[in-house]
Amino acid sequence: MLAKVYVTLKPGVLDPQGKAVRSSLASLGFLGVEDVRLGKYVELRLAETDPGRARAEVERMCERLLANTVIESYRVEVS
Amino acid sequence: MLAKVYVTLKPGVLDPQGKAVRSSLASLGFLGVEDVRLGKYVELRLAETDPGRARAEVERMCERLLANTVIESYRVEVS
Amino acid sequence: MKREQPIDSATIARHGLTPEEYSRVEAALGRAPNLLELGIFSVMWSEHCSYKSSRKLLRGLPTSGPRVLVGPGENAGVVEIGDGLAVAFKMESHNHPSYIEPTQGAATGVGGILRDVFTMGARPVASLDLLRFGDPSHPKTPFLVEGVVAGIGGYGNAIGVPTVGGEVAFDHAFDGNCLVNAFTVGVLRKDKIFLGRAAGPGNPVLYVGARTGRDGIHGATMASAEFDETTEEKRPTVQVGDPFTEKLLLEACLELMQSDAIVGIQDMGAAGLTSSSVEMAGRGGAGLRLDLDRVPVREERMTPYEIMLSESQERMLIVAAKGREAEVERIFRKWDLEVALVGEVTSTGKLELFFGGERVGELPIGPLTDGAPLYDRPRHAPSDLAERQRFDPATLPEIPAAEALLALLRRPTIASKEWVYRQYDHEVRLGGVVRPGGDAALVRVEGGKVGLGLSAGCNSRFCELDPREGARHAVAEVCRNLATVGAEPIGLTDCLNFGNPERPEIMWQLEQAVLGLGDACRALEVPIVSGNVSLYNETDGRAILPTPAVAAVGLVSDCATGAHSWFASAGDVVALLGEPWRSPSGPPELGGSERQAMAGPLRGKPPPLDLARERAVQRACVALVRAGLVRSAHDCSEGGLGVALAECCVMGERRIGARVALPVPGRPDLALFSEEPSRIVLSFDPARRGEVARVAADHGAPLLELGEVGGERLEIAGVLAVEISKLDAAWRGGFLDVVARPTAI
Amino acid sequence: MKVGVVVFPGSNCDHDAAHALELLGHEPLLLWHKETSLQGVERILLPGGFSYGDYLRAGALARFSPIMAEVGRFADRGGPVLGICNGFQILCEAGMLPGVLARNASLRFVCKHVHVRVEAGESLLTRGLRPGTVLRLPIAHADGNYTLDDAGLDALERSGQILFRYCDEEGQLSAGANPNGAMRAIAGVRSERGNVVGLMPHPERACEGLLGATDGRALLESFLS
Ligand SMILES: Nc1ncnc2c1ncn2[C@@H]1O[C@H](COP(=O)(O)OP(=O)(O)O)[C@@H](O)[C@H]1O
Ligand SMILES: [Mg+2]
Repeated sequence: MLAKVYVTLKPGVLDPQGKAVRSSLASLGFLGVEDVRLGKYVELRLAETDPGRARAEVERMCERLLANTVIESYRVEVS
Repeated sequence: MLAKVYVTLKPGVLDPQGKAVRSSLASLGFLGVEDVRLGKYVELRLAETDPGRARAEVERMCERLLANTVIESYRVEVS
Repeated sequence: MKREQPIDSATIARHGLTPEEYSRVEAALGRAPNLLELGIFSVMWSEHCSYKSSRKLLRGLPTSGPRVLVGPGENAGVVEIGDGLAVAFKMESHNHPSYIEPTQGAATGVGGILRDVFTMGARPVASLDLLRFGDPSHPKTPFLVEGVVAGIGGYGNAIGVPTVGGEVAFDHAFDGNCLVNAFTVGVLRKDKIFLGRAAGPGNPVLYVGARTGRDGIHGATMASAEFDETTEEKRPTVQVGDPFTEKLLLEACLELMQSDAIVGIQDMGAAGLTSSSVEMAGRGGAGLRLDLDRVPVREERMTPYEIMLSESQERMLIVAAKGREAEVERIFRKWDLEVALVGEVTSTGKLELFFGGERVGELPIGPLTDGAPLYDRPRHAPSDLAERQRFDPATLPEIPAAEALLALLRRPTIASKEWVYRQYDHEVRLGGVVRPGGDAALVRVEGGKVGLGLSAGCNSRFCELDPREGARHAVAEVCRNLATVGAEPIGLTDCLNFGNPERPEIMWQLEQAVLGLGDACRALEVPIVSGNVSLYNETDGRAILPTPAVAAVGLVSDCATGAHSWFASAGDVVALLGEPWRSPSGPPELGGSERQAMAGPLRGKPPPLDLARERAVQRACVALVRAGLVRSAHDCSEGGLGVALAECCVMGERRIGARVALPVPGRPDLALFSEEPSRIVLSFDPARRGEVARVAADHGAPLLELGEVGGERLEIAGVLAVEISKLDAAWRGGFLDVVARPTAI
Repeated sequence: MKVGVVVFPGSNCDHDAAHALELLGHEPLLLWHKETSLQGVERILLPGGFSYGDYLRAGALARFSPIMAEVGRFADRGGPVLGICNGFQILCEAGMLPGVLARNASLRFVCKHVHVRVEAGESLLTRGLRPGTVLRLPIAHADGNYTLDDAGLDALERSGQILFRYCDEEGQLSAGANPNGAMRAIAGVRSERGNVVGLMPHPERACEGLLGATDGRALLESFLS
């Protein structure tokens, strides 16, 4: 199975990268960008074939390693 | 509108971070992970309200800045 | 005044104020506070800002001297180094945030100490980091080590201030509470020192730097509260550091400081806008009026409470001279930073806060600062101390000396810290004359020959067994480290890391440690010019080992004469400055040593420190190094003489062996590893023998020839002979044992 | 000679580069990134550091600084441009040099002295140095892993655009001597025309005996001759 994980900063947590990217985009003439948030995107190829079990497993990976749950939240998709 | 951009390494480009994550996962006991690829996930809030124009605009941003097309490819979703 | 619902006792407790303290708040105001005012009192009266448990004790420290320009009380201490120049330095803790989120916690710790230094008008030139982690085998330890080091490097490297040294030690007492103490030193002109003072009614108050978000609200009270299972809930209080913005802030501040537009300036550290405004007003004997609507914010609908208590990073508060606002604005705009006129200095002696056209808070400055509670907390020695101080080294199981040596070299506290300092840019700014790896760093001051010796340390185990003696050792060791690069100590900063001061045993430790710092500083004639106190370092009622960390700054008039720590040349004489063992016949001291920790629980007493002897050894070493008479100098600390000799063989880029003979008293597997102070291993050209002996004698320091550099082994006659490749493998591998585990992304 | 040292927000080796240039008897001129005039400089140096915090990708945001358009035109006219560390990353991001500097294979920042072998003599940076010469230079970076596709790498080899490779003290290539995983151990390259050069090591940190390394002088002297 393929699992996709999206890791984003929790709302309210400062995103220095997003801020810098936004102002660079503005100076490139992309003026209509109101906000930019940068996160991580992780693709995992799993041996597991059951979607339910795969999701549960990936969620455990997120808690333990893939996301820093102090400041980040995550979302998992399996297919 | 909200645009989501997924930036990933092109196939064939080495991904040391993905490799490291995989081996960390393995040593945490997640043995069924066959491959891990790490990418970036960017969320942009746009003033633009037309999906077509928004997508075109974000694609230009990707070409110019958000991805380094020598080694990365990108995918855009607007909603 | 804006009123809200009355404050209940749960709210008071949540703000960390006792009922008595709350009555004092009411008395100070002459009425009940509103929530905003309560929040302000709560952070200003927190242990972190008010030093309420430690202030009385700290008064006993020696803080003055002929070179001291600014002592404790300002953002950093300032000491003169000649040629119209001075150095500003300080050390600060970021223990609690680092335990919760190691990377960001450590990063913002570095960011904070950098601001403390450049707010004085100094350009930061070097940083040190002193770290304590739990047992290497504790599941959380590798995660914390990895994160903290990444955080310190990530911030320091990006901003371009070299991290040139530090200390890392491990002990299970830190399992639930690591220590991250960051030190920075900067260089400034002695006639261009900026202070955190608000003065001159009518002068404008400007906010500069990053926007204010909701991060870290109540971080200052968190730093003063013990950890327990509810710690998880406090997590959103972690702040994210932005070294890029701080770099801009640094350059903008230094650019503005070229002019005389600034009356006072202070960084917004713990307790953010509250502590910076209140402290500046307090020092200047003034009042302040702030319009909180004008504060640049990052989030929508932020309340005055949130704005005043936010601990967003990379922000400063400036009191400018009236009419100079435009200049300030121009410079900060140039650097793409926020700048906003947020208020003015008044003569009311009050902090007056306005929001949405309403007066939302009004507090007298005096009670917030000088009038903060001061406690003379009860203290007494732990009842089992005498019992724990009893220890007979002979009870340690005997093992072959070579085996003990290899095992000790591999212990993470002793092993090479290369894994750590390779991740720090220690060369940027072209100052690195003696780089990490030896006892002290030596950093050239731009534009001349003058160099700064830098070292930080503390033996926490010694302090647990006898806090007064332990603190004396800490001062002696950092100054001894400076001596090995020829630097004479000119000033010290401390960071007092202890448990809950409401427990009499902890309060006693704190008192004893402060006394010890004072003893040693007086004897070695070095003032303490700045410092920081971090209390409540405990988890579930278990305190850390008391750790009065110190960092020393030393001066070298010509840094071309610095020595390295390691043996370099076959045929050189190996000698010991100081006495190999205090008592040549009796049992060696092993209390608090790594040798003891390797075999069993912490017991006994730290080895006694004779400060007169210490001083003689240090002065002799400084003279030898400065005269270029010695090729290497390495002090004996953790692991004692045995480990020091082995390190001399393997620390350099080219390993080299040595053959020595020692008058070992009793069991070599003990004596070789006793951690007695006042000893420095030297190597020098045999042609210099006479001169070296004369300099040592002139300073009243014992000197004993031990043998000769050369060969592929370390041989201690009749005791051990080990291949240097084996020593090297153990010493270089020890730290990797800790960190070779899963890494978070 | 008047040498422009570009100061991006977040540059932190600008000052060190200027110091080294002065030491070698030249006249550094700090050029603020928002400027659009090169003020008549004869050489341009993009220094190391963390321009724009290295956010998104190292060098990615700096390449859009106003001054970079001028730097591009200067290079098009054949003007000599040197990028050191972050400067190298910026030149690659800007497409003025081939390749990408990806995250170190160790995933960690690394600061140490390494050895590099001169691959091509007579370049802007290696005049007077014979191929095979081994130099000892400091590195300090998190993103120095030179990456390019095989065809691109082969082309670089053929046209002699590879200036330096990481090696051991004897000049031998090995995995252990490659500090960041760079493909084919590449530490520095030049543009096709040869007037734009970039390298990860810091020659400006290796110009004084007191600081423990002097091999950087030859490179800077070559660039300035
Ligand atoms: N946290 C750290 N950061 C940077 N350098 C460190 C750190 N810890 C140790 N070092 C460096 O490693 C070397 C050895 O440290 P240590 O074993 O504590 O020295 P000593 O035995 O003199 O106390 C020193 O150069 C020191 O500065
Ligand atoms: Mg030492």
